[in-house]
Amino acid sequence: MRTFKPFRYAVGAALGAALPVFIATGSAFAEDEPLAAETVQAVLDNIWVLVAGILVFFMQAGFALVEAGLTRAKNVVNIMAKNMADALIGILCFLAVGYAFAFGGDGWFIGTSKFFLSGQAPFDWGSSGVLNLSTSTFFFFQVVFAATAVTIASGAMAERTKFVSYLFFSAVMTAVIYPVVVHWTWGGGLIKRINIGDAVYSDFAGSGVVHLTGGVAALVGAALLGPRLGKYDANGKPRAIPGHNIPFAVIGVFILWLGWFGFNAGSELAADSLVMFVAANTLIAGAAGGVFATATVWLKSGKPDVGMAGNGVLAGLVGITAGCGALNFLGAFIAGAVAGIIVVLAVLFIDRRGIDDPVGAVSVHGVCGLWGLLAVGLFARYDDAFLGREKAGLFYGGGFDQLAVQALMGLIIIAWVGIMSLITFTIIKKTIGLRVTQQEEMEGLDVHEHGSPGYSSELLGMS
Amino acid sequence: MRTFKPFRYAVGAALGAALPVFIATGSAFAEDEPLAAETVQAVLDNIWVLVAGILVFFMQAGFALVEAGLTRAKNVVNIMAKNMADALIGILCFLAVGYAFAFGGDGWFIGTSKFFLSGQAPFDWGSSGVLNLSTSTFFFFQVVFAATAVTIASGAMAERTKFVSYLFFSAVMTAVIYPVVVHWTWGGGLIKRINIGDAVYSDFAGSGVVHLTGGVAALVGAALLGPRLGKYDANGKPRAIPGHNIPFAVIGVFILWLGWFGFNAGSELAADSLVMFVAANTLIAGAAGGVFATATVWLKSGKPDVGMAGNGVLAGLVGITAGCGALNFLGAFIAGAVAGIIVVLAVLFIDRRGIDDPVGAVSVHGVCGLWGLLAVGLFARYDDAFLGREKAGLFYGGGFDQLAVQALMGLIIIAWVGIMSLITFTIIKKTIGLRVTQQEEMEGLDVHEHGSPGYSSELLGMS
Amino acid sequence: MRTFKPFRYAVGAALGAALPVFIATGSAFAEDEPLAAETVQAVLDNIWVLVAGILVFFMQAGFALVEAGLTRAKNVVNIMAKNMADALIGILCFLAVGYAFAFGGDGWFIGTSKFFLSGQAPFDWGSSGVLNLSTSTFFFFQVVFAATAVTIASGAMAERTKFVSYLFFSAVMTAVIYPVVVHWTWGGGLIKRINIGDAVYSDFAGSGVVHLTGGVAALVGAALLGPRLGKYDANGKPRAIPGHNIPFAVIGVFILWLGWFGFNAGSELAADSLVMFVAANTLIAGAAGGVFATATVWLKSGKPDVGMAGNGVLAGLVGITAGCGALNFLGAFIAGAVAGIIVVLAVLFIDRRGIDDPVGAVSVHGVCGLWGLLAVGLFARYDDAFLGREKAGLFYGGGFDQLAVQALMGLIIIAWVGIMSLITFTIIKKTIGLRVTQQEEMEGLDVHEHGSPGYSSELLGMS
Amino acid sequence: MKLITAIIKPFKVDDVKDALKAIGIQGITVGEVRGFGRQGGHTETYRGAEYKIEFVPKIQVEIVVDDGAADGAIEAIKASAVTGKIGDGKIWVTDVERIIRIRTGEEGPDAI
Amino acid sequence: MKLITAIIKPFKVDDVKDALKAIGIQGITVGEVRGFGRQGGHTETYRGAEYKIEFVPKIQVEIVVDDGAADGAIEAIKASAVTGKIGDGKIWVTDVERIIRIRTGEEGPDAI
Amino acid sequence: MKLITAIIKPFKVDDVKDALKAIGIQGITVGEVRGFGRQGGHTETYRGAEYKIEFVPKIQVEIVVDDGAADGAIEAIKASAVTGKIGDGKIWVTDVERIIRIRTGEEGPDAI
Ligand SMILES: Nc1ncnc2c1ncn2[C@@H]1O[C@H](COP(=O)(O)OP(=O)(O)O)[C@@H](O)[C@H]1O
Ligand SMILES: Nc1ncnc2c1ncn2[C@@H]1O[C@H](COP(=O)(O)OP(=O)(O)O)[C@@H](O)[C@H]1O
Ligand SMILES: Nc1ncnc2c1ncn2[C@@H]1O[C@H](COP(=O)(O)OP(=O)(O)O)[C@@H](O)[C@H]1O
Repeated sequence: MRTFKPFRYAVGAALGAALPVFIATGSAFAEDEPLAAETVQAVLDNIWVLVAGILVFFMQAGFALVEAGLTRAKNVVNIMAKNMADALIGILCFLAVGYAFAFGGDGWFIGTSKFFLSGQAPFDWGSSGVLNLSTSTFFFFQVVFAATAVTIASGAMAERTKFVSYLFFSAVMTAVIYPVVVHWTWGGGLIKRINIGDAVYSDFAGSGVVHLTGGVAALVGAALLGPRLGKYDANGKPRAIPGHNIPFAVIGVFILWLGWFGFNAGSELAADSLVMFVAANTLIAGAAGGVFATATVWLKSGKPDVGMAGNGVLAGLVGITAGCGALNFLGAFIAGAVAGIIVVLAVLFIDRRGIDDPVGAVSVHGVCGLWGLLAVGLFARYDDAFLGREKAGLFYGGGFDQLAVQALMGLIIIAWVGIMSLITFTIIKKTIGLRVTQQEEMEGLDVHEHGSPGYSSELLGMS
Repeated sequence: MRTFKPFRYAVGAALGAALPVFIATGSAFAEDEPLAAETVQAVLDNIWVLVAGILVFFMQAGFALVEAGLTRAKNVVNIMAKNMADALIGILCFLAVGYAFAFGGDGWFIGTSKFFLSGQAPFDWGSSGVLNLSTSTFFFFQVVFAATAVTIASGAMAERTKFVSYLFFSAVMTAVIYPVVVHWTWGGGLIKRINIGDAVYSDFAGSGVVHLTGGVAALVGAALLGPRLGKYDANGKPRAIPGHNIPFAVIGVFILWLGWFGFNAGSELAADSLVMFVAANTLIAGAAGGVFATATVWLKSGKPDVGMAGNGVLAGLVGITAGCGALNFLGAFIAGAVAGIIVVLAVLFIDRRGIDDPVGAVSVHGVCGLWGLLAVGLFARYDDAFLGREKAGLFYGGGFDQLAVQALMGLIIIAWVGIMSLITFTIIKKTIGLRVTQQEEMEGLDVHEHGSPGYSSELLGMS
Repeated sequence: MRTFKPFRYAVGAALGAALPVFIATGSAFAEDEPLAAETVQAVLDNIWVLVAGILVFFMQAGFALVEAGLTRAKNVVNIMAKNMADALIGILCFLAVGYAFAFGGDGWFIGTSKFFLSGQAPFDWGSSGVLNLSTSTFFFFQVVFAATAVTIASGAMAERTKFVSYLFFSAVMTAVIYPVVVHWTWGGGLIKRINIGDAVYSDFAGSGVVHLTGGVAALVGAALLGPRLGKYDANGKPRAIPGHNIPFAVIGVFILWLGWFGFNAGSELAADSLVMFVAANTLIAGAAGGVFATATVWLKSGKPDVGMAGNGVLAGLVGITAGCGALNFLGAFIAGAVAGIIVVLAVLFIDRRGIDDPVGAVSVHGVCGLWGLLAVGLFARYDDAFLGREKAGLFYGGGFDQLAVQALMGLIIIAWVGIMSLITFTIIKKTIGLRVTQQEEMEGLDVHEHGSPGYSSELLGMS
Repeated sequence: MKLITAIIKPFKVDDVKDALKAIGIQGITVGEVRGFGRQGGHTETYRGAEYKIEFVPKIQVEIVVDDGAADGAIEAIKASAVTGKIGDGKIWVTDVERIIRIRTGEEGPDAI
Repeated sequence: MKLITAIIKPFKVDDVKDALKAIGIQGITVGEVRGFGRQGGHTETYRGAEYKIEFVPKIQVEIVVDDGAADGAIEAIKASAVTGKIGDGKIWVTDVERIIRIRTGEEGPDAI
Repeated sequence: MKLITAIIKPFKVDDVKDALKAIGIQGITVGEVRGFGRQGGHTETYRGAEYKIEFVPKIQVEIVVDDGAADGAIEAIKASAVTGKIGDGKIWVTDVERIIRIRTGEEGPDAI
């Protein structure tokens, strides 16, 4: 339906002619023709996916707050700058080539058309080739996902990575590494060639595509960087480096949860009855993750650490992301609860292994991302995640096929992202360098990399 | 409408067969059949209520920020932990039994079926039994309301309550106390048996159900706990204990206001023309509350306290919550303005009576919740709040009936919640104890209850 | 579609009669009549614009955070109070008279009816006279725009303006100055009388109406106030006064960007295929603005200042606001990129000229607002912004007409807002005074104007 | 004249101030410090890991008094700052050669 | 050598630093403190209730100088920190027995 | 007894504490200060404009020790706080006439 702003009528009159409407949209219809319900449904599909995409976009603020809260004050500008910059770069890189690599055709490995969205009608319903979504809608939704995937690594690499090096990595991640994984799953690549028995790989909203991908890159980055100064004592025992602003971290978790409703429920890519079900699953799994992580850390350390509770919520959300359409409420609860337990153990394990991940990104996104994939194989009940059959999960009598294909694809993602990240970070390390100097790290990245501190006190700050 | 992800087509082809679509949804239709506009409307109803529910969910962050901002730095982790934990627990308890108690049948007192949502088709439009809403949609919307109701008390009980005791209370609140009140009003319980003349009790979005309920529990909790150390001097004169982060409090108010649009306008439980009207009323009443609270505190103390202005906004919002569909713009303005004045007086009054409510929760939610119920009796103009007649308000010639039934139900809620909270808190007090030790309170709950402070300074924090 | 809450049925039964539904809405239909797809579309139009308006509302929190972050801790309560108060006042003033001046008829200068929304059916679809929007919907969307326009000035005038004087200005701005500009463009006033050749002035979402207007008022205010104490040294060289909380500023930028999707895409005032295109353009332009501003400040000062990067994002968003429907993706990229460069140069230029604008509001909203208007003249490709023709932009062969009419209207807005602001601020200055005393400014506005500091440390704060 | 420096527990600062005011002391300067001593620190946990805090928050109180007033001031601080629990802190006294009131330029006891 | 301690108004810190630099002082240590004195505190309001702030923010300046330089330094501080309004603060002087530069181990006047 | 005051680089505080503990010092008070000295400040940029920070963060360490323990303490601080780079800081010593433990009222060396 073409719409006019109020003055439009008047302008038409003033110019003495009804101005023709030039733009042709999929839903355009002549005034006399009755509007088809299908058209309204198409509008609604696109509106919903847009709103969901807007929620996903807002996750950037959530990541920034969680990462800032769990790190030190002297690096808060750097964390903020990285979270903003990777979104900016991610948007532009994905627009330029990432979208094309992901959705430009159905070769098994990589897409090869639609660079810069060229030749894509931006308005028409269905012009993206995906259901009723217009190119604009689908691009919007996909690009905010890309921005999410890249930002995961920033937390694990916090407080010691050179800013410019991180920018370079962000570009590679959103231009190549991530889009290829997308292509394999949602772009119709690898997924079509890999099936075990009846079982087709299923990752509804991206436990694997987004979170495992982000988590593996985070792991490689953190490992190559080495731990922050002072993180391990002389005997290699990890020491706590408390975050400087816990309220930031908790508000960040709430914002991420908010965004996750868009992330998961929007991934239906249409407005239908699965959307609300997915949202309810997302709510339940997040709550279960939080409760079980709190209980786990409470039992292990005697205190209900709220940062860990927040990690638990995020773990639960990551754990349900693949199966948010396939698992029933009970399955969502279990997937979330298990993720909540796993994440605490993983954080403590990784810490002890000499990998310094200040915010637990590897555990939350990497470990629980993999868990999310497997959870589909275990608990898949419905066929809302494009599984091809009901009750595909092991516990619903579906046998091991689904579990196996989930694990297989998980391994492939780990291999691809691991190798590509390793190459990227190694090139960076050999050329511009990956890590700031010892002095910069001790005095804080904010002043050295960005010019001034995040918290200026007027009193003695100026001259 | 069933939808497919892009690769789906390919998968179907790869597997050599169009995969059947297993899930039956209320809106499912064969491809050849034309789509009915009624179906699209059902989708739209559910999408809107979901979006509204997502906004309500986000109110958790708002509560956390308001409460954190108006209390001291040494307890900020505890406030955050309570706000997160009560949401987590609330979601699970409401899922398990709360929803059943609220909506499981229409006995006058309590629902008795639908525990764990068992036997409820999650997808189909209208499967919740409420208009077009699917079980998933309606559950989502109701459970985020429950999380809101429970979180109100945490502010009034801030800075001195044992964490584990608060968790216990949260569970009882969301499992029993709150669901019963819901059942009486929105679940079709008591409300059907209580009418005065023509007048049926009306609480569109929950001035009574949510806010009065939360406020009464907050009052009982704060009274049983006693004031914070140092809150009253030797002569019992209240002393100010300034909040540690006013920007947090103000941003929290904005987030709550944002969520309130979902809270009130989503309570229509459908997408129709009342929704926007309710949103406009919500905007107007909040603004009026803020302006009149600012003016009141300015006149009384000589300074425009911004925390109180924020309380005023919230008071205005609480004040319009019951009548957001029944009052016209003028009524909304008056309801909000009066709430803004009331809240300031109530805060000062309660403070002087020896009840220590650090954030004004009792005044905002309890006192103005009751006012919101009465405002319907005074100013109801439209029959959008299921009143059964237009112009039911006293000032529109509707006589005293509506006012009386509103007051009656308000008193019943106060009695129920008051008694139940008293029992719950007393049991807690006699068993695990309600309050932290004096040393813990002085040194801060963060370190003692949660292990570490909310704001760590690197310099001298580690060893 | 009239909807009932669950108990409603029961109530009806209890009272022994189906209660008649009193309210007549545009979409009301008898139960037997089939629902028209046009009606559902109307509901959808209104729901979308409401959701967009809710997002715009949330920009208040974004402005508050950006402004608080870039100023000093001693004035943080004041900044918060101004951001809250101008919204409160703006809502009420626009309700009372602003809406009427903007949309009450089509005289060339100012509207003259609809004061207090009197006589406007609040519910019916299309009752606002604008497409399918009900009065409630359209009012909601317009009033949150007004609140945005007024809040722009608070940043430029930060840290030295008397609170009561700012309130007075806010009232004049939302009651008169801004509504007149709206009337000229979206209200069908001046715009109908001004056209150059075929070219009709186009400002889709308000680069001119909102941002240029806010920016010019900000400039006049900042100039009349004079710089903050200590901003310039004895030789008139500007000195840096670092903001006290950079994370606040960055989160504020993310919130503003979030809101901007509502701001721009909601300005279609309908749910159609342009909406998603506009959102995609908004995303691209913001990203381009951020990247190019970062690069510019990096080149000029050697450091990637994150506050400036944030300004760049906002500049990009302002730059695409007028042309978000008319420019294609490439155009959006260019408009944003150029705005990102402009804003850095403008901030440095204005700083050197003795105008003290602590947050860069004049540069972001004023300078880039004008750029946004001109960008339409240069790059207009589509006729989605009610241009009356495709390819109106200079670079698409449209000649200079469009550019000229854009510039002309920009100048008119500058003149009107400049003169009106000058008059308003001068009256304030001569009567109640515009600026706080030197002591108040040095010790902070928080304690002096609002009673207590924004950040209280318990230790030595109380007695 | 003497400079009396006291390290006390933070929540005692009001009591000490009141006690000093009560005996006629008209000027006090306080600052936030952290102390390490017999009291030892305490263990905190963060994300499930323990760590030790050795420096605990204290308040440093400084007053310059006339020689004759020193003993009274010390007694007042002792009496008001004591809890009897480890970590109550120290008072130490150093000699002050000159003291000047900036506002007036007055020197010596008059400047206190 | 002498340790000169000055309690000054916060916004005077740059002036004092410049004045000390001007007379050749090469090292200054400053800290944030709060003071109670003749200036009294002020009343604040929070949520409509009044409360009294008795400790006002001050800056403590510490410089160690050679005996001969003490008077000049005191004069410089006095001149640059004065506003003539109550609360300008104090300067007090104590004797320093040793001073060492950590970097080099130098002692005495050379270490200043 | 002596009061030893040291101005050190912030990241050296743990080393100094450990060194002092190692030689049997049982009480330390530390505070955050800012220092101006030979080290000079540094230039920061904000929104594209440069500005100079002249005061750099330092930690002030104060310990009261028995006369005989002073030299050892000074040596310990010197050894643990030195980096050899400009800005390592100073140590100065003043005489303490009395010291009292608030908890017990003990005076003199016993109170340390
Ligand atoms: N020798 C000392 N020099 C400087 N400060 C000290 C010294 N001993 C103790 N303090 C300060 O006094 C505080 C209390 O001392 P502590 O030994 O813990 O308890 P107590 O004084 O009750 O024996 C310490 O935290 C420290 O700040
Ligand atoms: N006897 C004192 N001992 C320590 N500090 C003092 C003393 N008297 C004043 N001060 C400090 O000096 C500051 C200014 O003193 P005050 O009496 O208010 O003003 P003035 O110095 O102008 O008479 C106080 O806030 C306090 O920090
Ligand atoms: N004369 C002094 N009086 C007080 N503090 C001083 C003095 N000289 C230096 N300081 C403190 O010592 C710190 C280091 O001194 P600086 O001259 O920069 O280096 P170094 O001690 O290596 O020569 C300074 O930042 C300051 O805090």
